[in-house]
Formats: sequence, C-alpha cells, structure tokens
Amino acid sequence: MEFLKTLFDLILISTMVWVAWQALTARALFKSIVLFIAFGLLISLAWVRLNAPDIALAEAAIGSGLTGALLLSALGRMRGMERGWVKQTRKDRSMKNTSVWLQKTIVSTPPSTFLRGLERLSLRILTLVLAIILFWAILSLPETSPGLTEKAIEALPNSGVKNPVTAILLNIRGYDTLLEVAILLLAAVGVWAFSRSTIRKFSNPHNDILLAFVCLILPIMIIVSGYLVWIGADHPGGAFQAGAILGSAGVLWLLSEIRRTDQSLIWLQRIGASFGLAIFLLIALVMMAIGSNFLEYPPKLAKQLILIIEIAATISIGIILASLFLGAHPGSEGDPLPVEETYEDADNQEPQ
Amino acid sequence: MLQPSTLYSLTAVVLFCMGCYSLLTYSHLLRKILGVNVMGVGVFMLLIARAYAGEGQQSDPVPQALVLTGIVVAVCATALALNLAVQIEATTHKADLAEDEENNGNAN
Amino acid sequence: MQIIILTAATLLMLTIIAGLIRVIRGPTSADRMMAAQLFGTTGVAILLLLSQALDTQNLQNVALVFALLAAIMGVAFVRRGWLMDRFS
Amino acid sequence: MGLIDYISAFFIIAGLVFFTGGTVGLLRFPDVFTRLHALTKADNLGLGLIIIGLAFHSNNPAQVLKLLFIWLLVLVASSTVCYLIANNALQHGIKPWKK
Repeated sequence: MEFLKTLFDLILISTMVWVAWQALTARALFKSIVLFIAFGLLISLAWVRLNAPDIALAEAAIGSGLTGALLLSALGRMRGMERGWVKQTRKDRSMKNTSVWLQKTIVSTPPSTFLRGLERLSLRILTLVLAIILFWAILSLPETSPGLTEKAIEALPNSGVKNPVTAILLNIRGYDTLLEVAILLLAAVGVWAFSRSTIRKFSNPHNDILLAFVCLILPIMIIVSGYLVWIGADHPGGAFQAGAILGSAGVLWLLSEIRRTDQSLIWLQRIGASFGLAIFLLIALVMMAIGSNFLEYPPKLAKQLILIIEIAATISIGIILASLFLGAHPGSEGDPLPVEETYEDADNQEPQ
Repeated sequence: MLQPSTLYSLTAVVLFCMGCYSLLTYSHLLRKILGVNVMGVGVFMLLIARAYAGEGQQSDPVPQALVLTGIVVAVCATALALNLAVQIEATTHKADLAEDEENNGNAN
Repeated sequence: MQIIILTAATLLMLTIIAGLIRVIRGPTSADRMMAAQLFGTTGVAILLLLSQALDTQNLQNVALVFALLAAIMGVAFVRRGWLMDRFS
Repeated sequence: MGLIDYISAFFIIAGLVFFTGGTVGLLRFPDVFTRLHALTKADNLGLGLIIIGLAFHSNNPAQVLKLLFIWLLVLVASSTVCYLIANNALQHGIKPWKK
C-alpha cells in the first residue's frame, strides 16, 4: 500500500516537473500553453494527494478552465495581428517587420551571441546554487512543524462554521480576505483602465451545437457554484471556489457570444464587481457600531453573516474574473472592426 | 526520507527554480508570465507540503487558507499581466520588453 | 481492493504521460488540444479512484468541478486560439 | 474480498482497458479525426466503467447519483468539444486521412 502510494507520488512528481520544463521551454507558444494547462491538472492532483481538498477545488476551477482560456485568448489576440482578425493600429507595417515580429512572437529564439551565452551560463549556475541552498534548507527543517492547527481547531466552535479553512478565511483572518477581494477589484480596475487603447474583437461563426451546450451547462455551473458556497461551511468549498466556477461560467458565456455585450452592461458589471467588497465592509462597520471590533462577528450571528459575505464575494469574484477575461468594458472596444460580421444569427436567438 | 511532505517540498524547490530561470532567460512576455506562474506554484506547493500532517490527519488550515487566496490573486495578476502584454504587443508590435536597440532595432 | 484501485490510478497517470507525448509531438494544434481534453476525462477518473483509495468523499466535488469545466478550454481554443502550428 | 469487490474490480479493470485503448489510439492513429474518434469514445466508456465499479462501493444513493452525474457531464462536454475541434479542423483545411 505505502509502496504504491509512493510510486504514485513519484510518477506524479516527475511528470509535473517534466511538463513544467516542457511548458517553459517549448519552441511554439501554443504548445507551451497546452502543456501549462496539463500542468494545472497535475497540480490539482498533487493538492488532492497532500490532503488539501479546498485548494484542489480552487485549482480545478481555475487551472483547468480560467487560466487556459485567458492564455489562449491572449495568444489569439497577439497572433490576431498576423491573421487580420484584429485591426492593425499601424497601417504601414512592412512585410519585413512582420516577419521579424513573427519570428519574435511565435518562435522567440534568443540571439545567440557569445555574451548571451555567457549570460545564460551564469544564470544557470546561479539558479543551480539557489536550488542547492533551498534543498539544503528544506532537508534541514524539522520533520513536523508545530503549526497553527491546534489553535485553529480551538477557535473553530466560535467561528460559526465547521470547515477550518473557511473559518480562517472569513472569520479568524478576515483582514486577509477583505484585502484580497479589494485586490481582485483593483485588478479589474487596472484592466478597465486600458479598455480604450486597443481594439480587439474576435469574429466567430455562429454555432448551434455550441449554443445548445452552453444553454445546458450554464445553469448547472451556477447551481454547482451555489452548492459549493453552501457546503463551504462544513466541507471543502466556499466563496473562492464558487466564484471561480461562476467566473468560468461567465467566460463560457462570453465565448459563446449568445448575446453581444454592450454598453448597458457596464453599470451592472461595475456594481457586481464591487458588491462583495461593499457588503464585506458594510457588515464589518455595522458590527463595529454594535460594539464588536472591526471584522469580528458575534458567535451567534457568525454563521449567517459569513454566508451573506460569501454569497456577495462569490458574485463579485465571478464577475471580476469574467471581466478580466473580457479585458475591457463591454461595448467600449472603440471603432468597429473591418471583419466579417457574424452576429446576425446570434442576435435573433437571444434567450429569455 | 520519502515522506510525501519532504518529497513535495523538494519538487516545490525544483519548480520554483525552473520558473525563476525561465523568467530571467526568455524575453517573450507570455513566457515570462508562464515562468512567474510556475514559480508561484512552487511557493504554494512548499506551503501545502509543509502543512501536510500525514494521512487522515487534519492538515494545518492556515497555510491552506493563504494558498487559497494566493491562487485566486495569482490568476487575477496573470490576467492583468496578459492584458498588459497584449497592449504592449499591440502598440509596439513586439511581444517583449525593449532592451537595447542593437538586438531588435530593426523591428521599428 | 485498495491495491487494485491505487494501481489503476497509477496506470491512468501513465496514460496521461502518453497523452503528453501527443501534446509534444503535435503535429497540429488540434492534436495538442485534443490530448489536453483527454486529461480532463482521465483526471476525473483518477480523482474518483483516489477519493476511494484515500477515503475522502470530498474529492468527488473536485471531480465534479473538473467535469463541469472540462469543456471551457476546448471552447476557448476553438473560438480564440485556433492556428495551425506552422512554427513548431 | 467479497463478491462485490470482485465485480467492482472487474469493472475498474475493464475501464482501464478502454482507457489504454484510447491512449494507444491517440498515439498510433494517423490523423486528427481518427484520434478524436479513439479518444472520445474509448475514454468516456472507460470512465463510465470505472464509475460503475466505484459505485458498488458506495453505500449512499446520493453519492451514486453524483457519480453518474459526473459521467453525464463528461459525456456532454467531451462530445461537444470533439465536434467543435473536428469541425474546426475541417474548416481550417485539415484533410481526413485516406488509405
């Protein structure tokens, strides 16, 4: 038994390292990205093996769906220039420049001068030294660290939930989570800040089977996301995992182009993205007014308050992740594109 | 020696160093972003491997909560970085940060 | 029984490695993407087997999330990233 | 090992056989379409068999339903993606293999 588990570990670890190496060094970027996606899957198996189901859930939602979609979309946008999908900002680009650019973008071989070689060699040696130092540091660590498990378990009955990870995230270390939701909002604001500078839009043929699939799977995604929030109190799950699934649902919706995103959605998006932070702060301030400390919840109300915060945070995280994928305000892509318009069919088939 | 905790901690170091090396070596922005991500996975894995207390035992929940927030922040940072990379590429027609003019002077 | 389940999980890891060979060899981007799709299915199977072997029912939810989101990458690929790998 | 264990082991091993078949197909078949065909069919059947095998161990009907639901989701997702990839491959000019 133990032997088999160790064998599984060894295979998993060596595959992980191999895939990561291939992903980082593959010559074609598309290959790198697909390998990186596979790497995400292996990582979530590793989390499972290390008895961290909360993290495995988040990784399964983010690593297998969102990261892949983000990377593929970014690559598509970068290559879109070459394929004429995306309006070129500089019209007088000569063919020679294009080929230089292509070489740089797609193959990206570094120039092989002597100096470069020396630089690489020294980098390799430095990385190796770093690895050896870190190896030594880890091997000299004590077998078991005292950790905070006991303290966390002790504080659990007063936190209002039974899953220790959720208790730490939303009650015991609420500051971290509050600031994290703020950071997510900040990332979205950062992306919105560029929304006018470039023009990128994809034109895709309308596809009935994809639409049917999306109509089938979107409601299931939303239900599963609600389910994960709900069980997050007692079992692995919670706002982040559920938010990641909601975000993936948003990404799928955007990819299917069921409905063209337009200006009217901007306000909804803005309110939705800041909703979680607002509710989080509001509850903290109300509790302060009642007489608790900032982000301290009375044990009797804790369960309900945590659930409210989690639901708000889930919605916000979902909307933020989907808008990060969109990369701009809906409908603010600037000038219309000189590409074949393919939305006619989709517009006639709006759900509702 | 072959405790899962030690095994995965050492893997974490390998991943971190690989990500670091490729972050420093490659000039293409997407590759740099991938490198940072792999480094991040290394850090997460070290935290989780140290939190692992053996089969059937409760792992330390504090590092788990840290990593959980870390993963979500990492994907947001990746999205922001990818957006920046696409913007850089769209305005300069180069997918890497301009360094010295001798190396890629003819691209403009 | 545990032994059979763990062996099965280990063997499925080996099929993932075989799939990785296809990702690396290509030749078209469709091949690479399809192999990545295989990992979704195999990953669900490994997770379910592990949830039996490590005796944690919570892992079923991880498998559920995997199954739910397996399609997104394929859809993103078809809608956004399609390109023949001319340079690979 | 009781009878249930034998039946369950049988299904899991049968599932493994199909997974292996799918992987061999992925490695050996000549073009995108044949590989897709090998993958989506064999692997989904393999997953189904493994799920049946595991369902024998579960003593909770809700869990069995969840397992079946997972299988259904994988079936829907992989058949859709299979169609999308094949359709796009055709549109982008990949010719089906002929002997």
